[in-house]
Formats: sequence, structure tokens, C-alpha cells
Amino acid sequence: MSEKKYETPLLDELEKGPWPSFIREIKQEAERPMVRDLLGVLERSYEEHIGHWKHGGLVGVMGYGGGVIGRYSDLPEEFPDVSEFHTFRVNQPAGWFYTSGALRDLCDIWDKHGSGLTNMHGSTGDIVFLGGKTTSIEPVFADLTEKGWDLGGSGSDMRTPSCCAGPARCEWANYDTLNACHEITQAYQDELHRPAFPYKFKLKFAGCPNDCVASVARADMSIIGTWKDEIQIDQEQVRAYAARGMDIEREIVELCPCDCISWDGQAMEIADGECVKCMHCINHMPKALRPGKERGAAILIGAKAPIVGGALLSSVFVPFLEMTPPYSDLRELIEAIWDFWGEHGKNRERVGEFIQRVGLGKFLEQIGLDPVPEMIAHPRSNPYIFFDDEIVAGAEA
Amino acid sequence: MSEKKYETPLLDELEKGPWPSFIREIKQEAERPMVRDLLGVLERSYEEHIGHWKHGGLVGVMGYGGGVIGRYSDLPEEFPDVSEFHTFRVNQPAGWFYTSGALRDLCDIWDKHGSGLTNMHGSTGDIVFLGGKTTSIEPVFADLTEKGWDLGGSGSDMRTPSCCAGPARCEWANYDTLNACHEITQAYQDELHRPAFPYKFKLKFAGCPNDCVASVARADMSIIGTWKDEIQIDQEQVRAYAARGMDIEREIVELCPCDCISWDGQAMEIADGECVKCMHCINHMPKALRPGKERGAAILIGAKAPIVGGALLSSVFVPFLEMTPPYSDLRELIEAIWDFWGEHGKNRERVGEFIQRVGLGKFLEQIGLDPVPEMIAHPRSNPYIFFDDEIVAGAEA
Amino acid sequence: MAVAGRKTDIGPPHYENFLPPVIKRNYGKWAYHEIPEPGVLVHVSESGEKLFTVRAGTPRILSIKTIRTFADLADKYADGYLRFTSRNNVEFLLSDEGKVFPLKTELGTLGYPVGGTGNAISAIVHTQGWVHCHSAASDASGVVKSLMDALYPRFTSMDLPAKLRVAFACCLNMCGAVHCSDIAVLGVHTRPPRIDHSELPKICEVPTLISSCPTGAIRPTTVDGKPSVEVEDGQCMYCGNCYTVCPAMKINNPKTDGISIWVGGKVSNARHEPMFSKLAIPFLPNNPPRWTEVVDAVVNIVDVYAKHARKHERMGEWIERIGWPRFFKLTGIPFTKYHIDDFTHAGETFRRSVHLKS
Amino acid sequence: MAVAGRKTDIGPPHYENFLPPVIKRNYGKWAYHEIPEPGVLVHVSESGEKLFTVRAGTPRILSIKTIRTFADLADKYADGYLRFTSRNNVEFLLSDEGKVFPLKTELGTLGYPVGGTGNAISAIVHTQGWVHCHSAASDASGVVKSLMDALYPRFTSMDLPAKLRVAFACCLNMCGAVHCSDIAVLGVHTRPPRIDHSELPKICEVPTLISSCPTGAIRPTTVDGKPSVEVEDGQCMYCGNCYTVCPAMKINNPKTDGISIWVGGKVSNARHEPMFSKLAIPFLPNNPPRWTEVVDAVVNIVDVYAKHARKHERMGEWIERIGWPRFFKLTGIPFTKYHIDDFTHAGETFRRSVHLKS
Ligand code: SRM
Ligand code: SRM
Ligand code: SRM
Ligand code: SRM
Ligand code: SF4
Ligand code: SF4
Ligand code: SF4
Ligand code: SF4
Ligand code: SF4
Ligand code: SF4
Ligand code: SF4
Ligand code: SF4
Repeated sequence: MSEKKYETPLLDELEKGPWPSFIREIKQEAERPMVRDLLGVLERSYEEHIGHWKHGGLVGVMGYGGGVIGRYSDLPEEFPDVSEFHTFRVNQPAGWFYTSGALRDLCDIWDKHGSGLTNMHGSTGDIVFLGGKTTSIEPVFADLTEKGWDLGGSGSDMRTPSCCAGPARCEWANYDTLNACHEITQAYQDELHRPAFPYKFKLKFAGCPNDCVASVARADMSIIGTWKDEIQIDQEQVRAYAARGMDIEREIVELCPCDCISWDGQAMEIADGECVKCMHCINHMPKALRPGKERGAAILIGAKAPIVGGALLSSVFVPFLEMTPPYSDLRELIEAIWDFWGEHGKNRERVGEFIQRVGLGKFLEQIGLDPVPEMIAHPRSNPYIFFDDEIVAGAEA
Repeated sequence: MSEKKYETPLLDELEKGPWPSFIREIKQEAERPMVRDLLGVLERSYEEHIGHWKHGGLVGVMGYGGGVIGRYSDLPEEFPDVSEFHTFRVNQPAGWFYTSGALRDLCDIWDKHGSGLTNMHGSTGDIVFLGGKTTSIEPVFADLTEKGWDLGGSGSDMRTPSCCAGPARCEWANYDTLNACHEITQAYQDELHRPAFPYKFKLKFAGCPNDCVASVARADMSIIGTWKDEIQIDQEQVRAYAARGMDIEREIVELCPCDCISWDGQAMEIADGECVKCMHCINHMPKALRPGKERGAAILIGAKAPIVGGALLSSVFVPFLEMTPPYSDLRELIEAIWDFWGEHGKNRERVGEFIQRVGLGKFLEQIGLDPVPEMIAHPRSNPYIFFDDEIVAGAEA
Repeated sequence: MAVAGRKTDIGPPHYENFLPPVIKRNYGKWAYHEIPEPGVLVHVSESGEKLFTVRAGTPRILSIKTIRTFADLADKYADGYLRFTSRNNVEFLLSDEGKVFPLKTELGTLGYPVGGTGNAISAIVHTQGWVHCHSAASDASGVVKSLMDALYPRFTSMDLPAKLRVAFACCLNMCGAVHCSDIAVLGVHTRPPRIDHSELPKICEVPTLISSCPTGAIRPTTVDGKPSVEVEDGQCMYCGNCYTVCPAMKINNPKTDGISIWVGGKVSNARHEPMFSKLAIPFLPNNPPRWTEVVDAVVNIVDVYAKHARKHERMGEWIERIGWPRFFKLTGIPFTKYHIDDFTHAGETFRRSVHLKS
Repeated sequence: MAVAGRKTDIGPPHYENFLPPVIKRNYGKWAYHEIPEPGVLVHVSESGEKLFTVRAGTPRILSIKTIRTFADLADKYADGYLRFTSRNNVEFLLSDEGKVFPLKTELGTLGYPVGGTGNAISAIVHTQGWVHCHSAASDASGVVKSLMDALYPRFTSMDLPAKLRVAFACCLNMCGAVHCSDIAVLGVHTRPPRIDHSELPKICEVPTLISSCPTGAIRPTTVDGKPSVEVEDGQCMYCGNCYTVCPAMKINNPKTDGISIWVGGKVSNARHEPMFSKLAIPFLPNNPPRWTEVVDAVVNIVDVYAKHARKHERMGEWIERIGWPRFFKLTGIPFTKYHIDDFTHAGETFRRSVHLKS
């Protein structure tokens, strides 16, 4: 354990300015040698314009394949206390709700075993414990489970699902995002902890098309709340918005992507059959407009970052699914996808890439879903059609 | 020469109905054995649901590589008079304008040497003489040139350019399409007649963005007239349209893709800076609106049918070019493209595919054009950027 | 290079030789046009002079007899001046308004319909088919004739919401603008080529053949000791490009060739940018001489469009507004897996949002 | 499978344990919300009950000391209830309106800015950078801190035309939603990996390595008798994926790593469908500790957007309306060949119409 303390003139610059400083956070834990070395190596990176971390052998909890990311310094002689600097992904509670007590439990554990530094939260949604030694892995895990916490995902497994505040703190939730997220997480603990897929599989639950968890961009399966029937209108409140000075014509009517709202100064009418449930009108008149009553979710699949085949947004898989516990329909879908992709997906091939390789049509056949035009922006313009025998069977007879 | 006459009960069905019948046309020439055999073999196709033509050895005019498409029957024993049934592509006059005398000249030639059947016109724009024997090729050519006609393109050459009626019969021509088409055709007679390119290269000239020759879909180079300054408005005529019952708000203002027209019942205003020159407003109020005065053309490149890499529409290459004879700027561009594509294009690779393979950025560098944002629908979202050394040169120093 | 002593490379005759005097006088000076009735255009010059155009449909395959008839009509009514359009209609160019009606009448008598202007279905741009091409999955002229017989009233009137451009091509080479038409009718092969292994080595180069295949389905092999190729059936999408470069790759198949229908393309820039046509019906049987299934399908799409689209809305603009799900619902066309693209850019055609109508 | 005798696979604690009573009572019954001032939300239930949320910015890297501070604040003002947002802000959940102002004041004193609601720039979603990741082309937290210092007034006010979401990722793996952000700041490598041929055979599988390369730039070779690989420089676009699967492919380069800026993405379905971010600036130097060039570039784009966009127009919607040429003109950013895509779907990004503004 080194007793060095480093000069960090470059990092110190980042303590200035109005936005809260991560350097101040790191320095707050600098009584720990590990954190002192972190400051040292980070200052070095700032001097040299290069990171000093590397991959290494797999580290993890006994019986799990995921949840800990192994990280090693490439300057272990100089910075021995960060020669091992792994992160733990701790599965956050649905919706990131905490009590002060729960947070203190987590702090106590990390105080005892690690750097004292965290990410609240990681981009996937986990609580991230930032920087622990290999020897601390089992103790951290024991203390976590003791207090009722468990690890999240990493590697080629189901990744920690996450969800928006939903019905807990939002008037627009079209289904219970927290419950669905929690139940799915619990249902697939094995898939979460023991990587057995071709690659990672992420699920995110958003209560409405505003998609406050960016599921359409970041989840292999995006479960996005929506409704089927009419937007609920409170005409009195509409008039109240107008009275308070809202230019309903300009701000609402003209910005509706479907051109399906009309407003005559007295009443607002929505041609619900044309509405694509974009949320714009509701977003800006929350007192007057609300989603319909026949609620559920659209299931989309396939989002991912660019590597290898290019970034993808999720695409419509089931236009509307009722979302009531125990979510049997959803689970059936998930399992059917995992089966087919699990068997035929290539190593490091996300499900979105897989679908593009085998063809959505064929994928649907395997999953047992009928193709519907809601799945596409438009039918193919490309005439390279792979015809099955049966399509011309009549003609051939 | 066979004397057979065939029963054609299936084809006869196509003499019925109000639309003029191609079967009647064919039968009109059926005193010729060749045409009788054509009817025979076509009836056979109708019975069997399959064509009976095949490619064969190259045929053509001495000194030319293009202009004649060799075609042979695959049933030469049964239909000897169409065992050879080649087509001639005769270069149409710009804009497809004729006098009765010119047409009679053509008829006389084809009467003497061929089937008496034509296409007025082929999809590329040529006058097509449909069905001649190999021995007729030189005589047809001699008679054609004697009367001032020449062959069009085929194979990997510049294909016969074509153009819309333009200033001859349209008020919206932003440049002289007929003149440009004629001059370019004449300038590149060698490239038209002697295939030396990687693949075909088509040019089409449209006088305005209505693109009445479908150049954006069918030409390796689409020269589409447009303007830079303000749409010319005759307010009196605008009011006259309104008075005659046109709902200017609904039919014009609301359909402008840029939302840049306003109309207060008295005067129409156009925010020309926002106008994308789509032509809609002008199309429907020809008496009141006219393109601006600063006229020229946008040059687009790369359209083609699907084979091999997928269909392409042309894309913007030069957003605005003045189009005055002798079209030196245009010719410089054309020649630069031919040089680069000619040297580096693969066999049967259209210029649009070539650009996608080498990258538009690199293509522009070679041609000597600066990239401008008008060339793209949007900048790349794909982060796989090939950086040149110089971009980071400063940082690297 | 031009051959010495021969008259070559003279190019087409100069268009000025063929322009009527009224055009020469008003070249580039047209002020506006009107369409007084279907098939008749009046272009008015800044000088006040007028040019009358009478447009008539033709079967595109024209015998020289018919061309001479047109020449005679031109002499009789139009001082000998006429032209053809980019959609193969014939146009007589009259300076005398009084001759418009007589010309129309005579054209009618001869069986050439006057129309195709304004918000109409103009002539169908098409290709060679069994009349002349080697890779045709269907006849061209016969399908087109059958279609135009059924669409005739749409040619001679102008009561559609907008122009409706129909195109036909007999194979995936798509000679024409099938890929950008309001309605495109496209001949398709649906089975891999049958290979004539004895002919192949004699007439084809194997490397060229292999590289002709867009999906890489063709592989080299040896048959009876001679170099040939084999086709990985599952990878072939029957484009016929191999047949174009090598006649031993027999792509035509009387039982399984047929016709597909595509909708919503356009090339003009009016309002909406140009668009590709999208698949509406993947396969209909080849049913000569009248192709009833194809005709019925097209007429149905036209009728639904005519009924539902707003004024000035082209097919593709209409569908974009109502959405593809409703297009399939209104037309009653079944949506199948074939409608979902599965080639290189397939992913770009998926719906990557929850903008969904109930 | 779970190991016997160990406590495993218990999953996260149930969220209900952490919900304040006011939420439990009104779960799923919220009627509407208001944003009385930046950083404060009031959710009103059908029952009339109210929930007050105070949102504050954090550096995301939190020490347990700070977390304890948050816990203390929660106890003091919010009966111990708090949450974090999907953009890493902390939110205190109050049932007592009277405690909103005191909490805000104390947060201010402690240096945690209250804001990020409504038409603001909320916290920047970001990644690990030099603090923890191996393939980072830049630090993450340092760039983000520098940016947020400059954008601070946009966090604490709500006077932008719409929400403006900024994201940062330190390499092309894009941990986050960089590819769909109003403004995305992305670390980029710009040189092919340097290969450590002695290490490679020991730690990497050559076939896996070869297949990791999106452009097929990696080829097998032998170096000093041992299997290794070589990189075809002209084909490498520096994504670093080979480095992720094989640490011997050194992608980090202190001289040539840098930062690119992307604009106009979004994920919500409000009005416009979700969109990818598009390249605005291909390369800016890595200039720690304050990344001045990057900060200036982002501030410029924000300012131009703030000045020109219409109410409710997200960055991408604004640019779509005015067109990319004008975006480059207004921001003064030079347009280069790098802006033109040249990968698989490049052609889809070309302008295939003459819809052009002068
Ligand atoms: C910690 C975290 C970033 C952060 O600072 O928050 C992270 C960090 C890493 N990501 Fe990530 N990713 C994190 C969220 C994401 C997200 C966002 C999300 O999940 O919502 C994405 C984009 C969405 C997606 O999955 O496509 C993401 C896309 C990637 C990729 C690209 C995957 C692809 O298919 O393109 C890789 C590369 C890989 O898997 O080899 C990657 C790989 C990595 C690795 C494991 C790289 C490596 O091999 O070392 C990083 C470990 C860094 C470390 O030191 O711990 N990370 N990664 C996030 C996880 C924390 C958590 O569990 O909450
Ligand atoms: C005659 C004509 C169709 C017609 O009935 O009008 C035609 C006929 C043929 N086309 Fe075409 N193309 C004709 C216009 C077109 C057009 C439209 C145009 O030029 O505006 C296209 C689409 C635009 C384009 O060029 O991409 C077109 C795209 C093709 C292709 C696909 C090229 C591609 O890059 O995808 C082929 C395939 C080939 O080149 O091998 C092709 C090949 C052929 C061949 C040569 C096939 C063959 O190898 O036999 C056909 C000869 C048929 C024959 O019996 O004469 N033809 N071809 C048209 C030429 C007449 C003329 O000169 O006026
Ligand atoms: C004669 C012809 C040009 C030629 O040189 O041959 C021509 C002539 C005229 N076109 Fe065209 N167009 C001609 C083919 C086209 C084509 C190409 C095609 O059909 O393959 C297009 C593009 C079609 C597409 O987008 O798919 C075309 C798109 C237009 C448009 C745009 C319509 C739209 O809303 O998209 C206009 C404007 C209008 O009519 O409102 C137009 C307008 C006109 C005007 C009014 C121009 C004028 O002032 O003279 C001419 C009479 C139109 C009419 O028939 O109603 N012309 N026009 C072509 C007649 C073809 C035919 O026989 O039917
Ligand atoms: C707390 C949070 C959800 C959570 O579970 O953590 C949340 C909460 C709310 N969002 Fe959100 N959104 C949250 C992340 C997002 C995201 C995801 C992201 O930023 O990565 C998006 C998608 C952003 C995008 O499109 O790129 C998002 C797009 C929206 C929208 C759509 C805005 C638009 O016009 O595009 C609304 C509606 C609005 O504000 O008009 C919205 C509205 C809301 C409302 C008003 C919902 C409600 O009634 O409670 C909440 C307060 C909004 C506010 O801050 O002004 N929320 N919201 C997230 C706060 C993040 C933060 O700390 O800043
Ligand atoms: S996604 Fe919808 S339901 Fe969920 S928090 Fe955002 S606005 Fe509310
Ligand atoms: S939700 Fe969107 S599409 Fe539906 S009416 Fe409101 S603004 Fe229009
Ligand atoms: S393209 Fe334009 S200029 Fe040419 S004929 Fe058509 S409308 Fe007239
Ligand atoms: S030409 Fe098109 S874009 Fe321009 S003002 Fe007219 S309708 Fe609008
Ligand atoms: S579309 Fe195909 S079959 Fe028809 S003429 Fe063109 S190449 Fe021949
Ligand atoms: S038909 Fe097309 S896809 Fe099939 S083998 Fe021939 S070239 Fe390849
Ligand atoms: S973006 Fe790249 S460098 Fe940054 S944390 Fe993710 S994998 Fe690591
Ligand atoms: S950095 Fe990317 S493109 Fe370059 S060799 Fe490695 S994997 Fe291939």
C-alpha cells in the first residue's frame, strides 16, 4: 500500500467552475491509497492524453458470470494500488427509488471494501461501485446479498433491465413500468447472472412514447407504453390553457405530426384514428389531455450502438400488447427470441443485427408472429425477393 | 422465307378493347414473312408462358460498337424468318420533334430493309427499329446516314441523351434542354458509338424540377433546370385564380413543402429563401407564378435500375450551374467523371455504384469539386470515419 | 474512331429542322398553358400567340403504316408538325385552333384516344417482353394493352387527385422508371436459373458470371470434367443478371414466372421529393392473353386511391399520409413477409418509432 | 445455476420498499404535473394530493460521502425519500411544499445546482473515460465537467426552445445514447491500432480478432514465425473493436485521439420520430484539462439553436426545417468530405432530389 500523494495541477483545474466536480468527489475519498493512485494515474492521463487501463483475466463472483468488470492499470509498478481496479454493477431498484437508509447500507458496504467511489448510475442503470480489488469481490457480494442487493449484468447475458419513474411519479404511464421491470428482472435471474447468449441483451421499460429511458436507442427490447383508444380531453382545461395565453393553434395544432387536431376557440377535437400517439399535445397540456384508457405497450426490438454493423434504433415487433402481471405474453416473446437468437446468433451478434442477417420475415416465422405493416416504415422497394415455393404453387400446379 | 400463316387466337384477344392494339400494328405488317413468324412465335409464348429470344454474337455497324441489339429466336427451325431479329436504336431528334417528311423518310428506310415495326420510342428515347436481319444492318445504316440520321447508344457507352420539350413547348424551362441535349450528343459522338466505359452512361435533360423525362430515376447524369432568385409573381393573376374559385390556402399554401407561402386574400408572398423550388405552386398557377430569372440547372449523378447493388436515384453533384452554350462547365464535369470512373470503375459498375464504392468524398476530390452540404440529405450518422492524416496534423505536431 | 470514307458520327438531325414556325417564333417565350379539355394543351406566348397540342395514345409498337397515318394527320391538321412524348404518346402541334376539334374527331375514328393530360393516367411506359427480349418474365405489350383497356376512362378524363404514372417492366433490369412509378407492374422470376452445363463452358466466362450475382449465390464447380458453376438456391433471388451475362443460366420458367405490383413512387420534385415504388403485391400469375389478376389488382388500387386521396396528392404522398397499414386495409391486399425487405438496406425500412395508429 | 448454500439470484430489492407514502397512495393516479420553477416538479394526484420533486445536478461519480450527504438531505426534507433520474440527477421527493425552498437553498450552498427540468439542458449522460475504461479516446468526466460549467445557465433556466439532451461517449462503443442525442460529444481514434506482435499470440484468438473488424481490415499473417495479424491501414476506420477483443491491438494514441461532435438526434416520439445524431464536427483536439475547443464548439451550437429554433423544436427538428446547408452556415462550421457518409448505407444519405434552397 503506497503512501504517495500526487500533485494534480491539471485535475485541480476541474475543481473550478459552478458544476459539481467529480475531482472533488474523488478527492473526498483520497485518504484511501487506491483513490490516491487513481488521482495519480488520472493526472498522468491528463498529461499524456491517454488512458492507462486495460482488460485482463475474467474476474467475478463464484457461480456468476457477470456483474463485475475486471480492470487493471497498465502502470502497476507506479500505481500499485490501482493495479486492480474492478467495478461492480449492482442491480438498482426499479425506477431508481431509494430511501436514505438503503443508500447508507450501500455506502457502508463500499466503505468497507472498496474505493468509496460510485457511479449513480451507470448508463445501463446499475449502481456502479467503481474500483475494487480482486480479493474484495466475494466479500462485497456477501455483504450486498446480506442486505438484499444483488449484482447486475455484464458480458453476454441479459443486462440489468431499467425503467422510467412510471406510475410512481408520472401521470402518463400506460402500464406499470416499475412492476414489469422488477418482475422481468426477477424472472430471469439466471439469464442475468450467467452469460449464455451470443451477446448482451438489454431491456428497458418506458411508460409512454416520451421514452424517458431512451429505450428505443439503447435496448435490445424496448417496451414503450401506449394506448389504443381516444385521448381523454377535458375541454374546460383546454379553454383554461387558452385563457392563460397558450397559442393552441401554433403550439399544438400545427405541431401535431398527423394534422389531426382541430381547435375552434371553444373545443378541441382530435381525430384519434389518425393520431400516432406521439405525445406532443399531451405533453404540453397535461391538465387537459391524457392518454386513452385502453392501455398497454408497443414492443420494439433491436437497438444498439454502432459496433459492428452500425447503430440501430429498435423497431416495432408487437404494435400493442397488454401489460398485466405476470406478463406471460411478454415473457413468451422474450423466450422465443432468446431461443432462436441463442441458437443461431453468431458470437457478438446483437439481436438487431441478427434480425437483419436472417431477415425480419424469417425471424417472425420462427418466433411465431404474423407480419403486420405496423412493423415497417414502408414495404420493400428492393425487388430482390426470396420467394418460397408456396407463393407460386397455384401457378405451378 | 416461309409462307406460313399462324392461327393466333390468344393474340387476337388483344385486338379487342378501346386502347389501340399492338397486335393490330403487328398484323398491319404481316405481309412480311418476318412479321408472320413474329406473330407465330409470340402466340407460342402466349401459349407456353415463356419468351423465345436469346442473346447471341455481337452484331453491329462497321466502326461502331453500339446501336444495334442482336436478338435471335431460340426456335429458328420453326420460325426461320425471325431467327435473326435485331433492333436498331436510331438517335431521336432532341425533344422528339418531327416533321411528317422526316417520319416518312424513316418509314421508307425501314420499309425497305426491316420488319416495318418500330417503337416510338424506346425507354431511353431512341427511335427503335424492331427486327432486322444481320445482312440489313449496313444497308439500314447507309440509308439512315444518307438521310441525316445516325444510330444511338448501346452497350458500355454513352447512351443516347434525351430531353423534355423544354423551351420549345413549355413555359418553365430554366435552360434550353433541346440545345443542351443536341450539343452534348454531338460533342460525344465517339463515346456514343464506341463503347469504352465500364458500363452504360445515360444523360437526361429536364427543364425544371417536374422532371418530365424522369431523369432523376433513369440517368447517370440528370441535368434538371432550376433557378436561384425569386419566383415571379403576378398578383393580379393570383387574385384571378382566387376569383375563379381556387382555394389558394388549401391547394397552394398548405401543400408547399417549405411552408413559405402566405396569402391574405389580396397578395401572395413567398419567402424565397426557404423555397426549395419544388414547382408545386407554379404548376398550379401557371398564369400567376413563374420561375425566377437567374436560371440554370442542378446536376445530379448516379441513377440506375436495381442490378447489381440496388436501384438508385441521382444525387446532387452541382447544386447550380449556368447552362449556356457551349456548356463548357458541364462538359468539363462530364469528362472528369468519365476519366476517373473510366479508369477505376469495375466492369458493369454504373457510376452511381462506383461513387458508393469509392465514397462521394473521395470522388469529389478526384473530380475537383468541393463538398457542399447541398449534396447530402444529412451528414453521416455512422461514426466510421476514414480520417486523412492532415485532419489531426495540428494535434499530432 | 470514325472510319474514313464512311458517313459516321453525324449524330441526330438538328431539332430546329422539326420545329413549327409558331414554336420558332416563341421559343423560350411561352408564358403559360391551359388544358381546356383532356388531351388538349394550349400554350400561350408572351407575344400572345398560341400553340395547340392534341395528344393521343399509341400502342408504342408502331407499324410504319401507322406512322405514315400520323404523318398524314400532321399534314392535314398541323402543317406537318408532330412530336412524341416521354411516355410515347403522339402530339400534334397545331397553330390553328379551328383544327383541334376535327383532328380529335379523326383520331377518335381511327381508334387513337385523345387524353393523357393533367390528372389522368397517361400511357404506360413499358418494355419489350416476349416480343423482343430474352429475359422477360412476362410479355410487356400484352399486359399493358390489357391494363390500358381497363384504365381507358382514366386516360380520357382528368378526374384523379393527381397525375398517376404507371410503368411496366418485364424483368428486374427495369428498363424504364418502374422503380419510381405511382404504380409499377414488374415481371418476376421466382426460381433459380437452371444451368445448361454443356453450353456454359462454351459461351460464358466463369469469373464474370460469378461476379454478376448480387447475392454471391453462384460458385465455381466442375461438371463432367468441365468448368461450370452451381447456384446456392437459398441465396438466389432470381434477378436473372447471371442470365444476362450468360445465356446458359436459363432463368425463364413458364410455370413460376409471374408479376409483382409496386406503388407510391414518383420522380417529380413537386411537393414531395422523388420516391421509390414499394411492394404492394409480391406475386400474381402470368395469365395471358388478358392477365385478369393483374388488371383487377391495378384497377382496385387506382379506384381506392381515386376515392381516398386528397387533391394534388400523388399515390405515394397519399400513402405516406394515411400510413401503410391503412393502405393495405383499404385495398384489401394481404400483408406478407415478402413485403418486409431483407436485403442490404432492409433495416432502413423498419419502423423505428412508436408512431403507430390504432 | 445457483450455487447451493449461497445467497444468490435474489435480484434487486422490491421498489415498493423505497416509495414514499404519498406515492404509494397515488401510484398510477397522478393527474398532471407542473414545473413551477427550474428544478422543481409538482405532481398532482386525482385525489388532490401533491408530490414535490426537487432535482439537482451531480457529477455522477459520487463518493460515498456525497451519497451520505444526499441521504441526510432526504431525511431532513423528504422523509428519507429520494431517487436518481435516467440522466443521473438526484431527485428529492417531498410531500411538504414548505420544505422545497429550504432544500433548494441548502443544495445551493452545497454546490448542487437545482434545475434540469423542462426546456433546459439536463445533465450530460456519459461514460468512464480515463477514469476507468481501456479504450477511451478521451476522458469523459473532465469533458463533461468543462461543458457543464459553460452550459450551467442552461441547466438552471428553462428558456431553450425545447429540451436539449447532451451525451458524451469516449469511444465508438458509445455507452449511452450518443447516437441519438441533440448534441453528442464522442471521443474518436483516428489512427489504426499498433499491433504488439509479441503479446498477440499469447492473449488473442486470431479468427475472433479478424471477425471483430467491421471493415475487414484485419488479415492473418506470421511475424517471427508466430501467428499474428496485420491491418490494412486504408481500410481501418479506427473503431477500436479489435482492441476490445484483443488488448494487443493498441488503439489509444495520445497524439491523434480526439473528439467529434454530432447533432440532431432524439429518442422521444414527440412530434418527430426518433432520429440519429449526425456529424457536425469531425475532429477537435484532446485538450485537457478544459477541452476549450470542444466547449466552445458546443456552446456555439447551443447558442445558434437557442436563437433560431422555434418553440418546441428539438435540435434535429430545427435543422430539418432549415436544412443542413443553413445549419452549417449559421454555426460557421465548415462542411468537409468527412461529413459525407462513405460506409454501407452511405447512398441513403445523399440528396436525391432537387429540393434545394438558394
Ligand atoms: C459502465 C458503462 C458506461 C458508464 O460509464 O455508465 C459501460 C462501460 C463499458 N462498456 Fe458499455 N457501458 C455501459 C453502458 C452501455 C450502453 C448504454 C445502455 O446500456 O443503456 C451502451 C449502448 C447500448 C448498447 O448496448 O448498444 C453500451 C455499449 C457498449 C458496447 C457496444 C455494444 C454494441 O453492440 O455496439 C461495448 C463493446 C462490447 O460489448 O464489447 C461496450 C463495452 C463496455 C466495456 C465493458 C468495455 C470494455 O470492454 O471494457 C466498458 C467497461 C468500462 C468500465 O470500466 O467499467 N459497451 N454500453 C455502462 C454500464 C453501466 C451499467 O451497468 O449501468
Ligand atoms: C429497348 C429498351 C426497353 C424498351 O422497350 O424501351 C431496353 C431493352 C433492354 N435493356 Fe434496358 N432497355 C431500355 C431502356 C432502359 C432503361 C430506361 C432508360 O434508359 O431511361 C433502363 C433503366 C435505367 C438504367 O439505365 O438503369 C434500363 C435498364 C437496363 C438494365 C439494368 C441496368 C442497371 O444498371 O441496373 C439492363 C441490364 C444490362 O445492362 O445488362 C438492361 C438491358 C437491356 C437489354 C439490352 C437486355 C439484353 O441484354 O437483351 C434489353 C434489350 C431488349 C431488346 O430486345 O432490345 N436495361 N434499360 C430500352 C432502350 C430503348 C432505347 O434505346 O430507347
Ligand atoms: C409532354 C411531356 C414532356 C415531354 O417532353 O414529352 C410533359 C409535359 C408537361 N408536363 Fe410533365 N410531361 C411529360 C412527362 C412527365 C413525367 C415523366 C413520366 O411521366 O415518366 C413526369 C414525372 C412523373 C412523376 O413524378 O412520376 C412529369 C411531371 C410533371 C408534373 C409534376 C406532377 C406532380 O404533381 O408530381 C407537372 C406539373 C403538373 O402537371 O402539375 C408536369 C407538367 C407538364 C406540363 C403542364 C408542362 C407545360 O407547361 O407544358 C406539360 C403538359 C402536362 C400534362 O400532360 O398534363 N409534368 N411529366 C411528357 C408527357 C408524358 C405523357 O405523354 O403523358
Ligand atoms: C425523471 C425522468 C424519468 C426517470 O425515470 O428518470 C423524466 C421525467 C419526466 N419527463 Fe422525460 N424524464 C427523463 C428523461 C427523459 C429522456 C431520456 C434522456 O434524456 O436520456 C427523454 C428522451 C429525450 C430525447 O428525446 O432525446 C425524455 C423525454 C421527455 C419528453 C419529450 C420531450 C420532447 O419534446 O422530445 C417529455 C415531454 C415534455 O417535456 O414535453 C418528457 C416529460 C417528462 C415529465 C414531465 C413526465 C412527468 O409528467 O413526470 C417528467 C419531468 C420532465 C422534466 O424534467 O422536465 N420527457 N425524458 C428523466 C429525467 C432525466 C433528467 O434528469 O434530466
Ligand atoms: S416515459 Fe412517459 S411515463 Fe415514463 S416518465 Fe417519461 S413521460 Fe412518464
Ligand atoms: S398525440 Fe401527437 S399525433 Fe396524437 S393528436 Fe396529439 S400531437 Fe397529434
Ligand atoms: S421538365 Fe419542366 S420544363 Fe421540361 S417539359 Fe416538364 S415542366 Fe416543362
Ligand atoms: S416552388 Fe414549392 S417550395 Fe417553392 S414556394 Fe412554391 S410550393 Fe413552396
Ligand atoms: S425489362 Fe428486362 S426483359 Fe424487359 S426489355 Fe428490359 S431487360 Fe428485357
Ligand atoms: S438469378 Fe440473380 S441471384 Fe440467382 S444466381 Fe442468377 S444472378 Fe444470382
Ligand atoms: S464509450 Fe468506450 S471507452 Fe467509454 S466507457 Fe464505453 S467502452 Fe469504455
Ligand atoms: S480499429 Fe476497427 S477498423 Fe481498425 S482494424 Fe481494428 S476493428 Fe478494424
